[in-house]
Amino acid sequence: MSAPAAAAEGARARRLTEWVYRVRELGIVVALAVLIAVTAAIEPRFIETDSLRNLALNASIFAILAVGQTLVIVTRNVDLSVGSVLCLSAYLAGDLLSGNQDLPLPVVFALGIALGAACGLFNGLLVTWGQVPALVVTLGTLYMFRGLAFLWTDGRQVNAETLPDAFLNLGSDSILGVPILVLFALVVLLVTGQWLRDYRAGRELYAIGSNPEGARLAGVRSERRVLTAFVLAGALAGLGGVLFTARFGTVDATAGFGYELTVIAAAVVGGVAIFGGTGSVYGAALGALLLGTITSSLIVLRVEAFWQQAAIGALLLVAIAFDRLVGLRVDAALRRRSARRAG
Amino acid sequence: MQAETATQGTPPAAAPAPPREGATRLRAALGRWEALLIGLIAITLIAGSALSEEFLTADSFTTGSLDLSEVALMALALTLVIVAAEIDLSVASMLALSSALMADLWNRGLPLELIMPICLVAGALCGAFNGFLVTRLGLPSLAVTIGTFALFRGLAYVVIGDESVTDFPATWTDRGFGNFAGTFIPNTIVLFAILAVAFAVVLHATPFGRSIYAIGANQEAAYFAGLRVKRIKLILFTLSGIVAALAGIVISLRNSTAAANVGQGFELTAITAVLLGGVSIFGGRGTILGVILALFLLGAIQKAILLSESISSYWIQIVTGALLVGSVLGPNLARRVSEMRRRHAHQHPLEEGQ
Amino acid sequence: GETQEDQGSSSSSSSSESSGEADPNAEIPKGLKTVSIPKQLGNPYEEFEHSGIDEALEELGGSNRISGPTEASASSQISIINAAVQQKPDAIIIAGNDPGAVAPALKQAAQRDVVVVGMDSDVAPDARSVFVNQVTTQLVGENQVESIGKQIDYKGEIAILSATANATNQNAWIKVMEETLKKPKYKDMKLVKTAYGDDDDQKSFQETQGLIQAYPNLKGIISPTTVGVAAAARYLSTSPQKGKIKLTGLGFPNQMRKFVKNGTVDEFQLWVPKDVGYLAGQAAAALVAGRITGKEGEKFTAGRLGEYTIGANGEIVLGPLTTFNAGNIDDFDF
Amino acid sequence: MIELRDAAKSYGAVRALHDGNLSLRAGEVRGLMGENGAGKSTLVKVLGGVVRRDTGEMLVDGAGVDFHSPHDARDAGIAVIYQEPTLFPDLSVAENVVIGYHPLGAMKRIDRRAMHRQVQGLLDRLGVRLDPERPVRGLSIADQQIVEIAKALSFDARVLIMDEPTAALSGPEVERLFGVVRTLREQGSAVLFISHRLEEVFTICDTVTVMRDGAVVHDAAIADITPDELVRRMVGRELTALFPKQDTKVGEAVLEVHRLTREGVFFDISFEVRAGEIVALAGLVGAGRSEVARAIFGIDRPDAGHAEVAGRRLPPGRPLAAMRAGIGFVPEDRRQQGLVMDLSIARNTSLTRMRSLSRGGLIRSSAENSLAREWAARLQLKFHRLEDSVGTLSGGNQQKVVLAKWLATDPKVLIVDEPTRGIDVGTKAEVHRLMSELAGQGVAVLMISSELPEVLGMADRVLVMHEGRLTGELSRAEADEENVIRLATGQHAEAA
Ligand SMILES: Nc1ncnc2c1ncn2[C@@H]1O[C@H](COP(=O)(O)OP(=O)(O)OP(=O)(O)O)[C@@H](O)[C@H]1O
Ligand SMILES: Nc1ncnc2c1ncn2[C@@H]1O[C@H](COP(=O)(O)OP(=O)(O)OP(=O)(O)O)[C@@H](O)[C@H]1O
Ligand SMILES: [Mg+2]
Ligand SMILES: [Mg+2]
Repeated sequence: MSAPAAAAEGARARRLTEWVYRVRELGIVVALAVLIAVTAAIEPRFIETDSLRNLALNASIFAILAVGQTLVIVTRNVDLSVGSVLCLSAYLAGDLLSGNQDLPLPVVFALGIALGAACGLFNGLLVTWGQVPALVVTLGTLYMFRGLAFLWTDGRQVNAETLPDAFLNLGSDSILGVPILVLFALVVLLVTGQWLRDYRAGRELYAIGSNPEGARLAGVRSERRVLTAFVLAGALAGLGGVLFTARFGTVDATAGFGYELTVIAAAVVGGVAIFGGTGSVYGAALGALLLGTITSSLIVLRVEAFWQQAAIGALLLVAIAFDRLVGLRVDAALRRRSARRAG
Repeated sequence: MQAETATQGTPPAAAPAPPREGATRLRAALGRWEALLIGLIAITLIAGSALSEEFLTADSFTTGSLDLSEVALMALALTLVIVAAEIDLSVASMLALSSALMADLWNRGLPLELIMPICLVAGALCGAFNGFLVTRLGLPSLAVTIGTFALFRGLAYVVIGDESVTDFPATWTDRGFGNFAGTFIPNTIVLFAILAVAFAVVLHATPFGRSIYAIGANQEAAYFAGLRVKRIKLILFTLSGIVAALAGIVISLRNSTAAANVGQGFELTAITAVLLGGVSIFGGRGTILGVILALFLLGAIQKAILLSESISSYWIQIVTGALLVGSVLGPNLARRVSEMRRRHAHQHPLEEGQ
Repeated sequence: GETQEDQGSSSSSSSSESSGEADPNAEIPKGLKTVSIPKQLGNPYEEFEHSGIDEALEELGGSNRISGPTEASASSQISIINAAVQQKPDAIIIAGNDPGAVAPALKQAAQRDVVVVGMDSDVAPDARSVFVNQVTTQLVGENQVESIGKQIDYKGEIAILSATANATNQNAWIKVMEETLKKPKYKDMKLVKTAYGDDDDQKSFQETQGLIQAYPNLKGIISPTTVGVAAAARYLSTSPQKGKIKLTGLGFPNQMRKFVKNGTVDEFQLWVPKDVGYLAGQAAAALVAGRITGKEGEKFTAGRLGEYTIGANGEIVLGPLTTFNAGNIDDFDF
Repeated sequence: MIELRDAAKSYGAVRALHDGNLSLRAGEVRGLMGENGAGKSTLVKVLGGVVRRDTGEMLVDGAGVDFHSPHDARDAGIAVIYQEPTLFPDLSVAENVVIGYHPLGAMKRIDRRAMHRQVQGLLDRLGVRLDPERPVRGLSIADQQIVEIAKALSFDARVLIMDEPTAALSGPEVERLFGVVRTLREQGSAVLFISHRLEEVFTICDTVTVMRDGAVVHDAAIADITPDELVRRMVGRELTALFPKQDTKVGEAVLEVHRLTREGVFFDISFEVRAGEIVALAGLVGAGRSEVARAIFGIDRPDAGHAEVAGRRLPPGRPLAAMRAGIGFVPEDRRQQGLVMDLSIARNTSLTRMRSLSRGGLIRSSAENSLAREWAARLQLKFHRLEDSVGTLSGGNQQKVVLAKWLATDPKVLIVDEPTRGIDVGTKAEVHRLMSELAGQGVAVLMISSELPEVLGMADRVLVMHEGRLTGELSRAEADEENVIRLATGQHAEAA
């Protein structure tokens, strides 16, 4: 074919792919905008800075967890144990601080994250070295870690009362109007996003999820990468735990109960393919924000509390169905183009 | 290699003699996994009776099995779904929806005899909905059923809200709670037994069941062999819905309470039972017998820990989780070790280790 | 909901059919063994309560064992009950997760003459001999409404932040609050919404925030659950409405102290949980000994708490709510 | 530069490779020839560190080495193009090429500009126009192959190994590839080139190694060997002996295909197969033959056209219907499509017959076993126990099970796609005998094969496809290597 034609086709291809890669995030942003607009139309106070601030606040911890989950899902694995890991780290942080009010906070964070990472390492080793399917492993550790949390707390609870204000303020204060919690989430999001996008290790996670055997033939050190993904996911769950304590002050053995499905839901709504290879942490974070916003707006709209869960489920289904249809259309388009090229 | 040499020259017709065949079939029926489970059960029974003299009693069996009856029912259908290499996380939510429907219709004054069929139909519809999204839209069942997990539970609340209906006629609630004709075997377990047999026959002895294995082991090959892959999967999800709805009826009668919040977290317990029963999460492998044994094991462990004055009930979760992981990890490691030995002995392919 | 009420009244008679005559000065046997079953392990409030049971039984030379489910669901509580019954204790003391669901299991206990005492959150009356109520439903409702009314000088919109949507005691209290608000004294107060925090800190926090956005003119919030009131207080303390929107409810001094001191909360109320358990323990012992049978009007002395009388439906009431405020809060540590 | 001595590798029962002796010198282009299943790819995988050899040794620059992963091989400067695609559909073309070795910029970040420049350069070198930013998903087989090649050239390897790189390429693309190979040779790299096409080997290679039944059987300078000798050494016996197709009286048309079309894959395909006749569908890999077969059997829905069996029109996209109408389909990919590896021999055999084997809805395992045993005997299957999973069988015997599965339905039409791919010579002959027997019994056989000798030996008629179109039909008399290749590579225009 002639050069200009090719160039044109190239351009089209570029536009198409750009679209494919961005559309999910766009989709959610639009959905969010609509949701907020509608809610605001009925209840203007919903878009007062104070309330928007709260939306971001509520979403930030879930966003952090969703980012971690994305790392794992992208490699064709899954981590069901996030909720339990979060609980462990949350209680650790609370326990340390109520034991010793003036423990330097960085230390607390470090320890909380370390504990999470350790749990992630445990999961990761079982998956890579033990060759046990991630679903089985993390379903098991979901129970084990939770049980350990119960054993450890043994009915005790950490109260805001016993925690240093400096720490609790992390959960409520803002810097230049942006809640500190949200800043945490943003930093995590951007760092991870960059890592996935601009570093070999990150790209290889996608390769592994996209074609495991191919990754092996291409000399990608799959096991090591998958292990990394699990450790990072664990560490982020740990961070989430510490922040959970900072925000809610009260922690007992039931903290983060049932989070796993919500977090996966957030990632999936955000366009992370459950079978790996595609999806971005930004999408996942937006997904978390969208789910949080729905809950809040349904409350504000005085919708019976009972509808909330149903709405979230429906949204999730719409999201994946939408993904699927877009995916099919794009595949068809790409195939037709390459066929033209061949013929 | 051995395979080749073993039959070199011998005409295949003469290969396996009928008696040996029977033996092998028996061995197949009680495969390594089932043996493992039986071993674990034995250990649990011993440990349990050491922990409490109350453990090895008809009572323990009655109450212990009652506690698990709904999970057990759902595990049966779930086994088929997972053998077909799919998954259904929405079972507990369908159970709740069925219970909620039951409550609502009862409040509207319908007779139970009419309500129950309606609940089953509702369950079938929910299951079919899952199946539709998976087979027609080609969505991954994991994602779909996470969605319907929330959707169905939500609908349950929409139907009955915060109410809980507790005034079902004693004749029915007794059926739910009572034992079978003066034995120490709860009615719910009799129901389970009947279904278990039915499911076992379907899965292990019918073309349908055979198709499920083929699909689970290699969907493409199954399709190339002319099997109706999509339709079969649709049926499986529908079945899962019906059984979940049945479990919803059972739990409502057994607890003489119907509400939207029943059975939270049952889905994970049921999946645990299925996987512990030796069903491969990747499909194509596993038996109903294994799942039944796994359920028994879980029940026994739970009972033992509850009855012991010394061990706190937190341990139930820890032990369950450890078992789940260990049951898959153990064989893997064993295989790895033996392979390493073989390779060192007479140079075997690295590849198969992975 | 409705249906529960129905059952309550319908079976009120059956509650007092426990056989035999009460013998007020019967001996309390030594070495009493009881099992106490909280709604959920790891809930500090219940830990306080049940420590009271321990205290009572030690006092009487017996012993109590706490055994509960890891999540607050009826079905898991049933397994616990079944196991407990098998251990043949003298009495089971239970805070029910669901009045109906646990009833069949408890009746089995009664059949093996294990005494069943309900506490804190009642179970079907025909499934237990007596129910130890921290306060009457009536009192909670009235006291709480009065407490918030006082703070907003009986004018304006109020909302309720409850626990789970089908928590027996919560719903009963809310009912009474609605009744109370009908009284002329409270005619200018309007209950605009009942939200459910599921006794989950984050949910309660989010619900509070939702309420305040949804109802601009909200004046006061009643949160008759310790988790809820703490979460609500924490939200208010960091929001511009701090001090403007009044908050009362049932909370722990230890959880609420800082909010009382920093002016987010003027006052809140509660009974002393430990005493609830203590009373339940005493009642159980009295039942086992045969000092009482659970009939209305029977009297017994509950150790340090003095004499109590069994009311209708075999209900024993600890007493009115204690109100905590800046003045007295430092006298309490739980 | 790199040398393999007495390397051996078995997959369970299959001895894929033994007496693997091969050495590559700098500036040498060596051809590796051998029938399907001769062990070429296995040897390649050993060199590439994908598969660990069971015995033997490997030398790089005279020093013994032991690759534990493809990574090690790559670090040793060995680039490999594998036969099966190793691409990542979700990643862009550029990333597929440089995966794991992205050019890095500041702070070890991936330098996308450099990446695209590099990949664009490679693609230009190969003279193809592909957008580096486009995802690989949906690329044609040919384009996928190009990406594979670019991947192998993406770093300056001292040794380049290519397992059938030209299989899916058309004339010009092949020429470009050869250009690249020649420059590499000038730069002193060593190249191992695998292909089934004699003419390619004779154009590009300096030396040639021949494999048969897993062993290296001959090693010569290209100058010292004639095509005929090469083929003889590959096959190990005279061609004609291999393909015992006796002429049978040809009956009515059983399978008729009318203007079958599938967007972007094949177009306007019409032909018929008569009872007792073996029709071969020849063409290069990627020509669309398998897709045609799939469409006939109802695996894929055609966009236009239809197929008829004995005059009855088949509903589109309904394998079961095709089956009931009497079509048997032995698919191309035995492992993925032909068999359920985990299931036993018996169960695989009965998969197509379950209904008729069951009474009262229950499968009678006695009937099942006797069926399996009967066919095992008729096809002379080598097996241990009928309960063993087919995965334990050798490639050839697995193929026999697939055949048994379909013959058990006694089909009117049998479609076989690459029936002898990866099957040892002995079994291969049996399969051929079987096919002509079937034809003798009046079955209409449609055979897709990439192996010319097989096509020429077996077929009564040869249909040739090129890029999704039927480019010609040759009677047994007309059909010779040259004609078929010409049509398959789309040169019929010039010829006419
Ligand atoms: N992963 C595997 N497991 C078991 N057997 C295998 C595997 N891969 C190849 N084989 C067998 O090893 C033998 C050699 O296969 P190989 O792919 O090396 O042949 P080849 O020369 O590359 O054939 P082709 O020309 O078709 O590529 C064949 O009999 C094949 O069936
Ligand atoms: N995985 C795929 N991705 C994209 N296109 C494909 C794929 N498989 C087949 N095609 C398209 O279908 C066409 C024919 O492929 P097919 O495998 O049917 O050819 P074939 O002649 O059967 O070759 P083979 O001998 O390998 O079977 C290819 O040219 C390609 O355009
Ligand atoms: Mg090959
Ligand atoms: Mg083909």
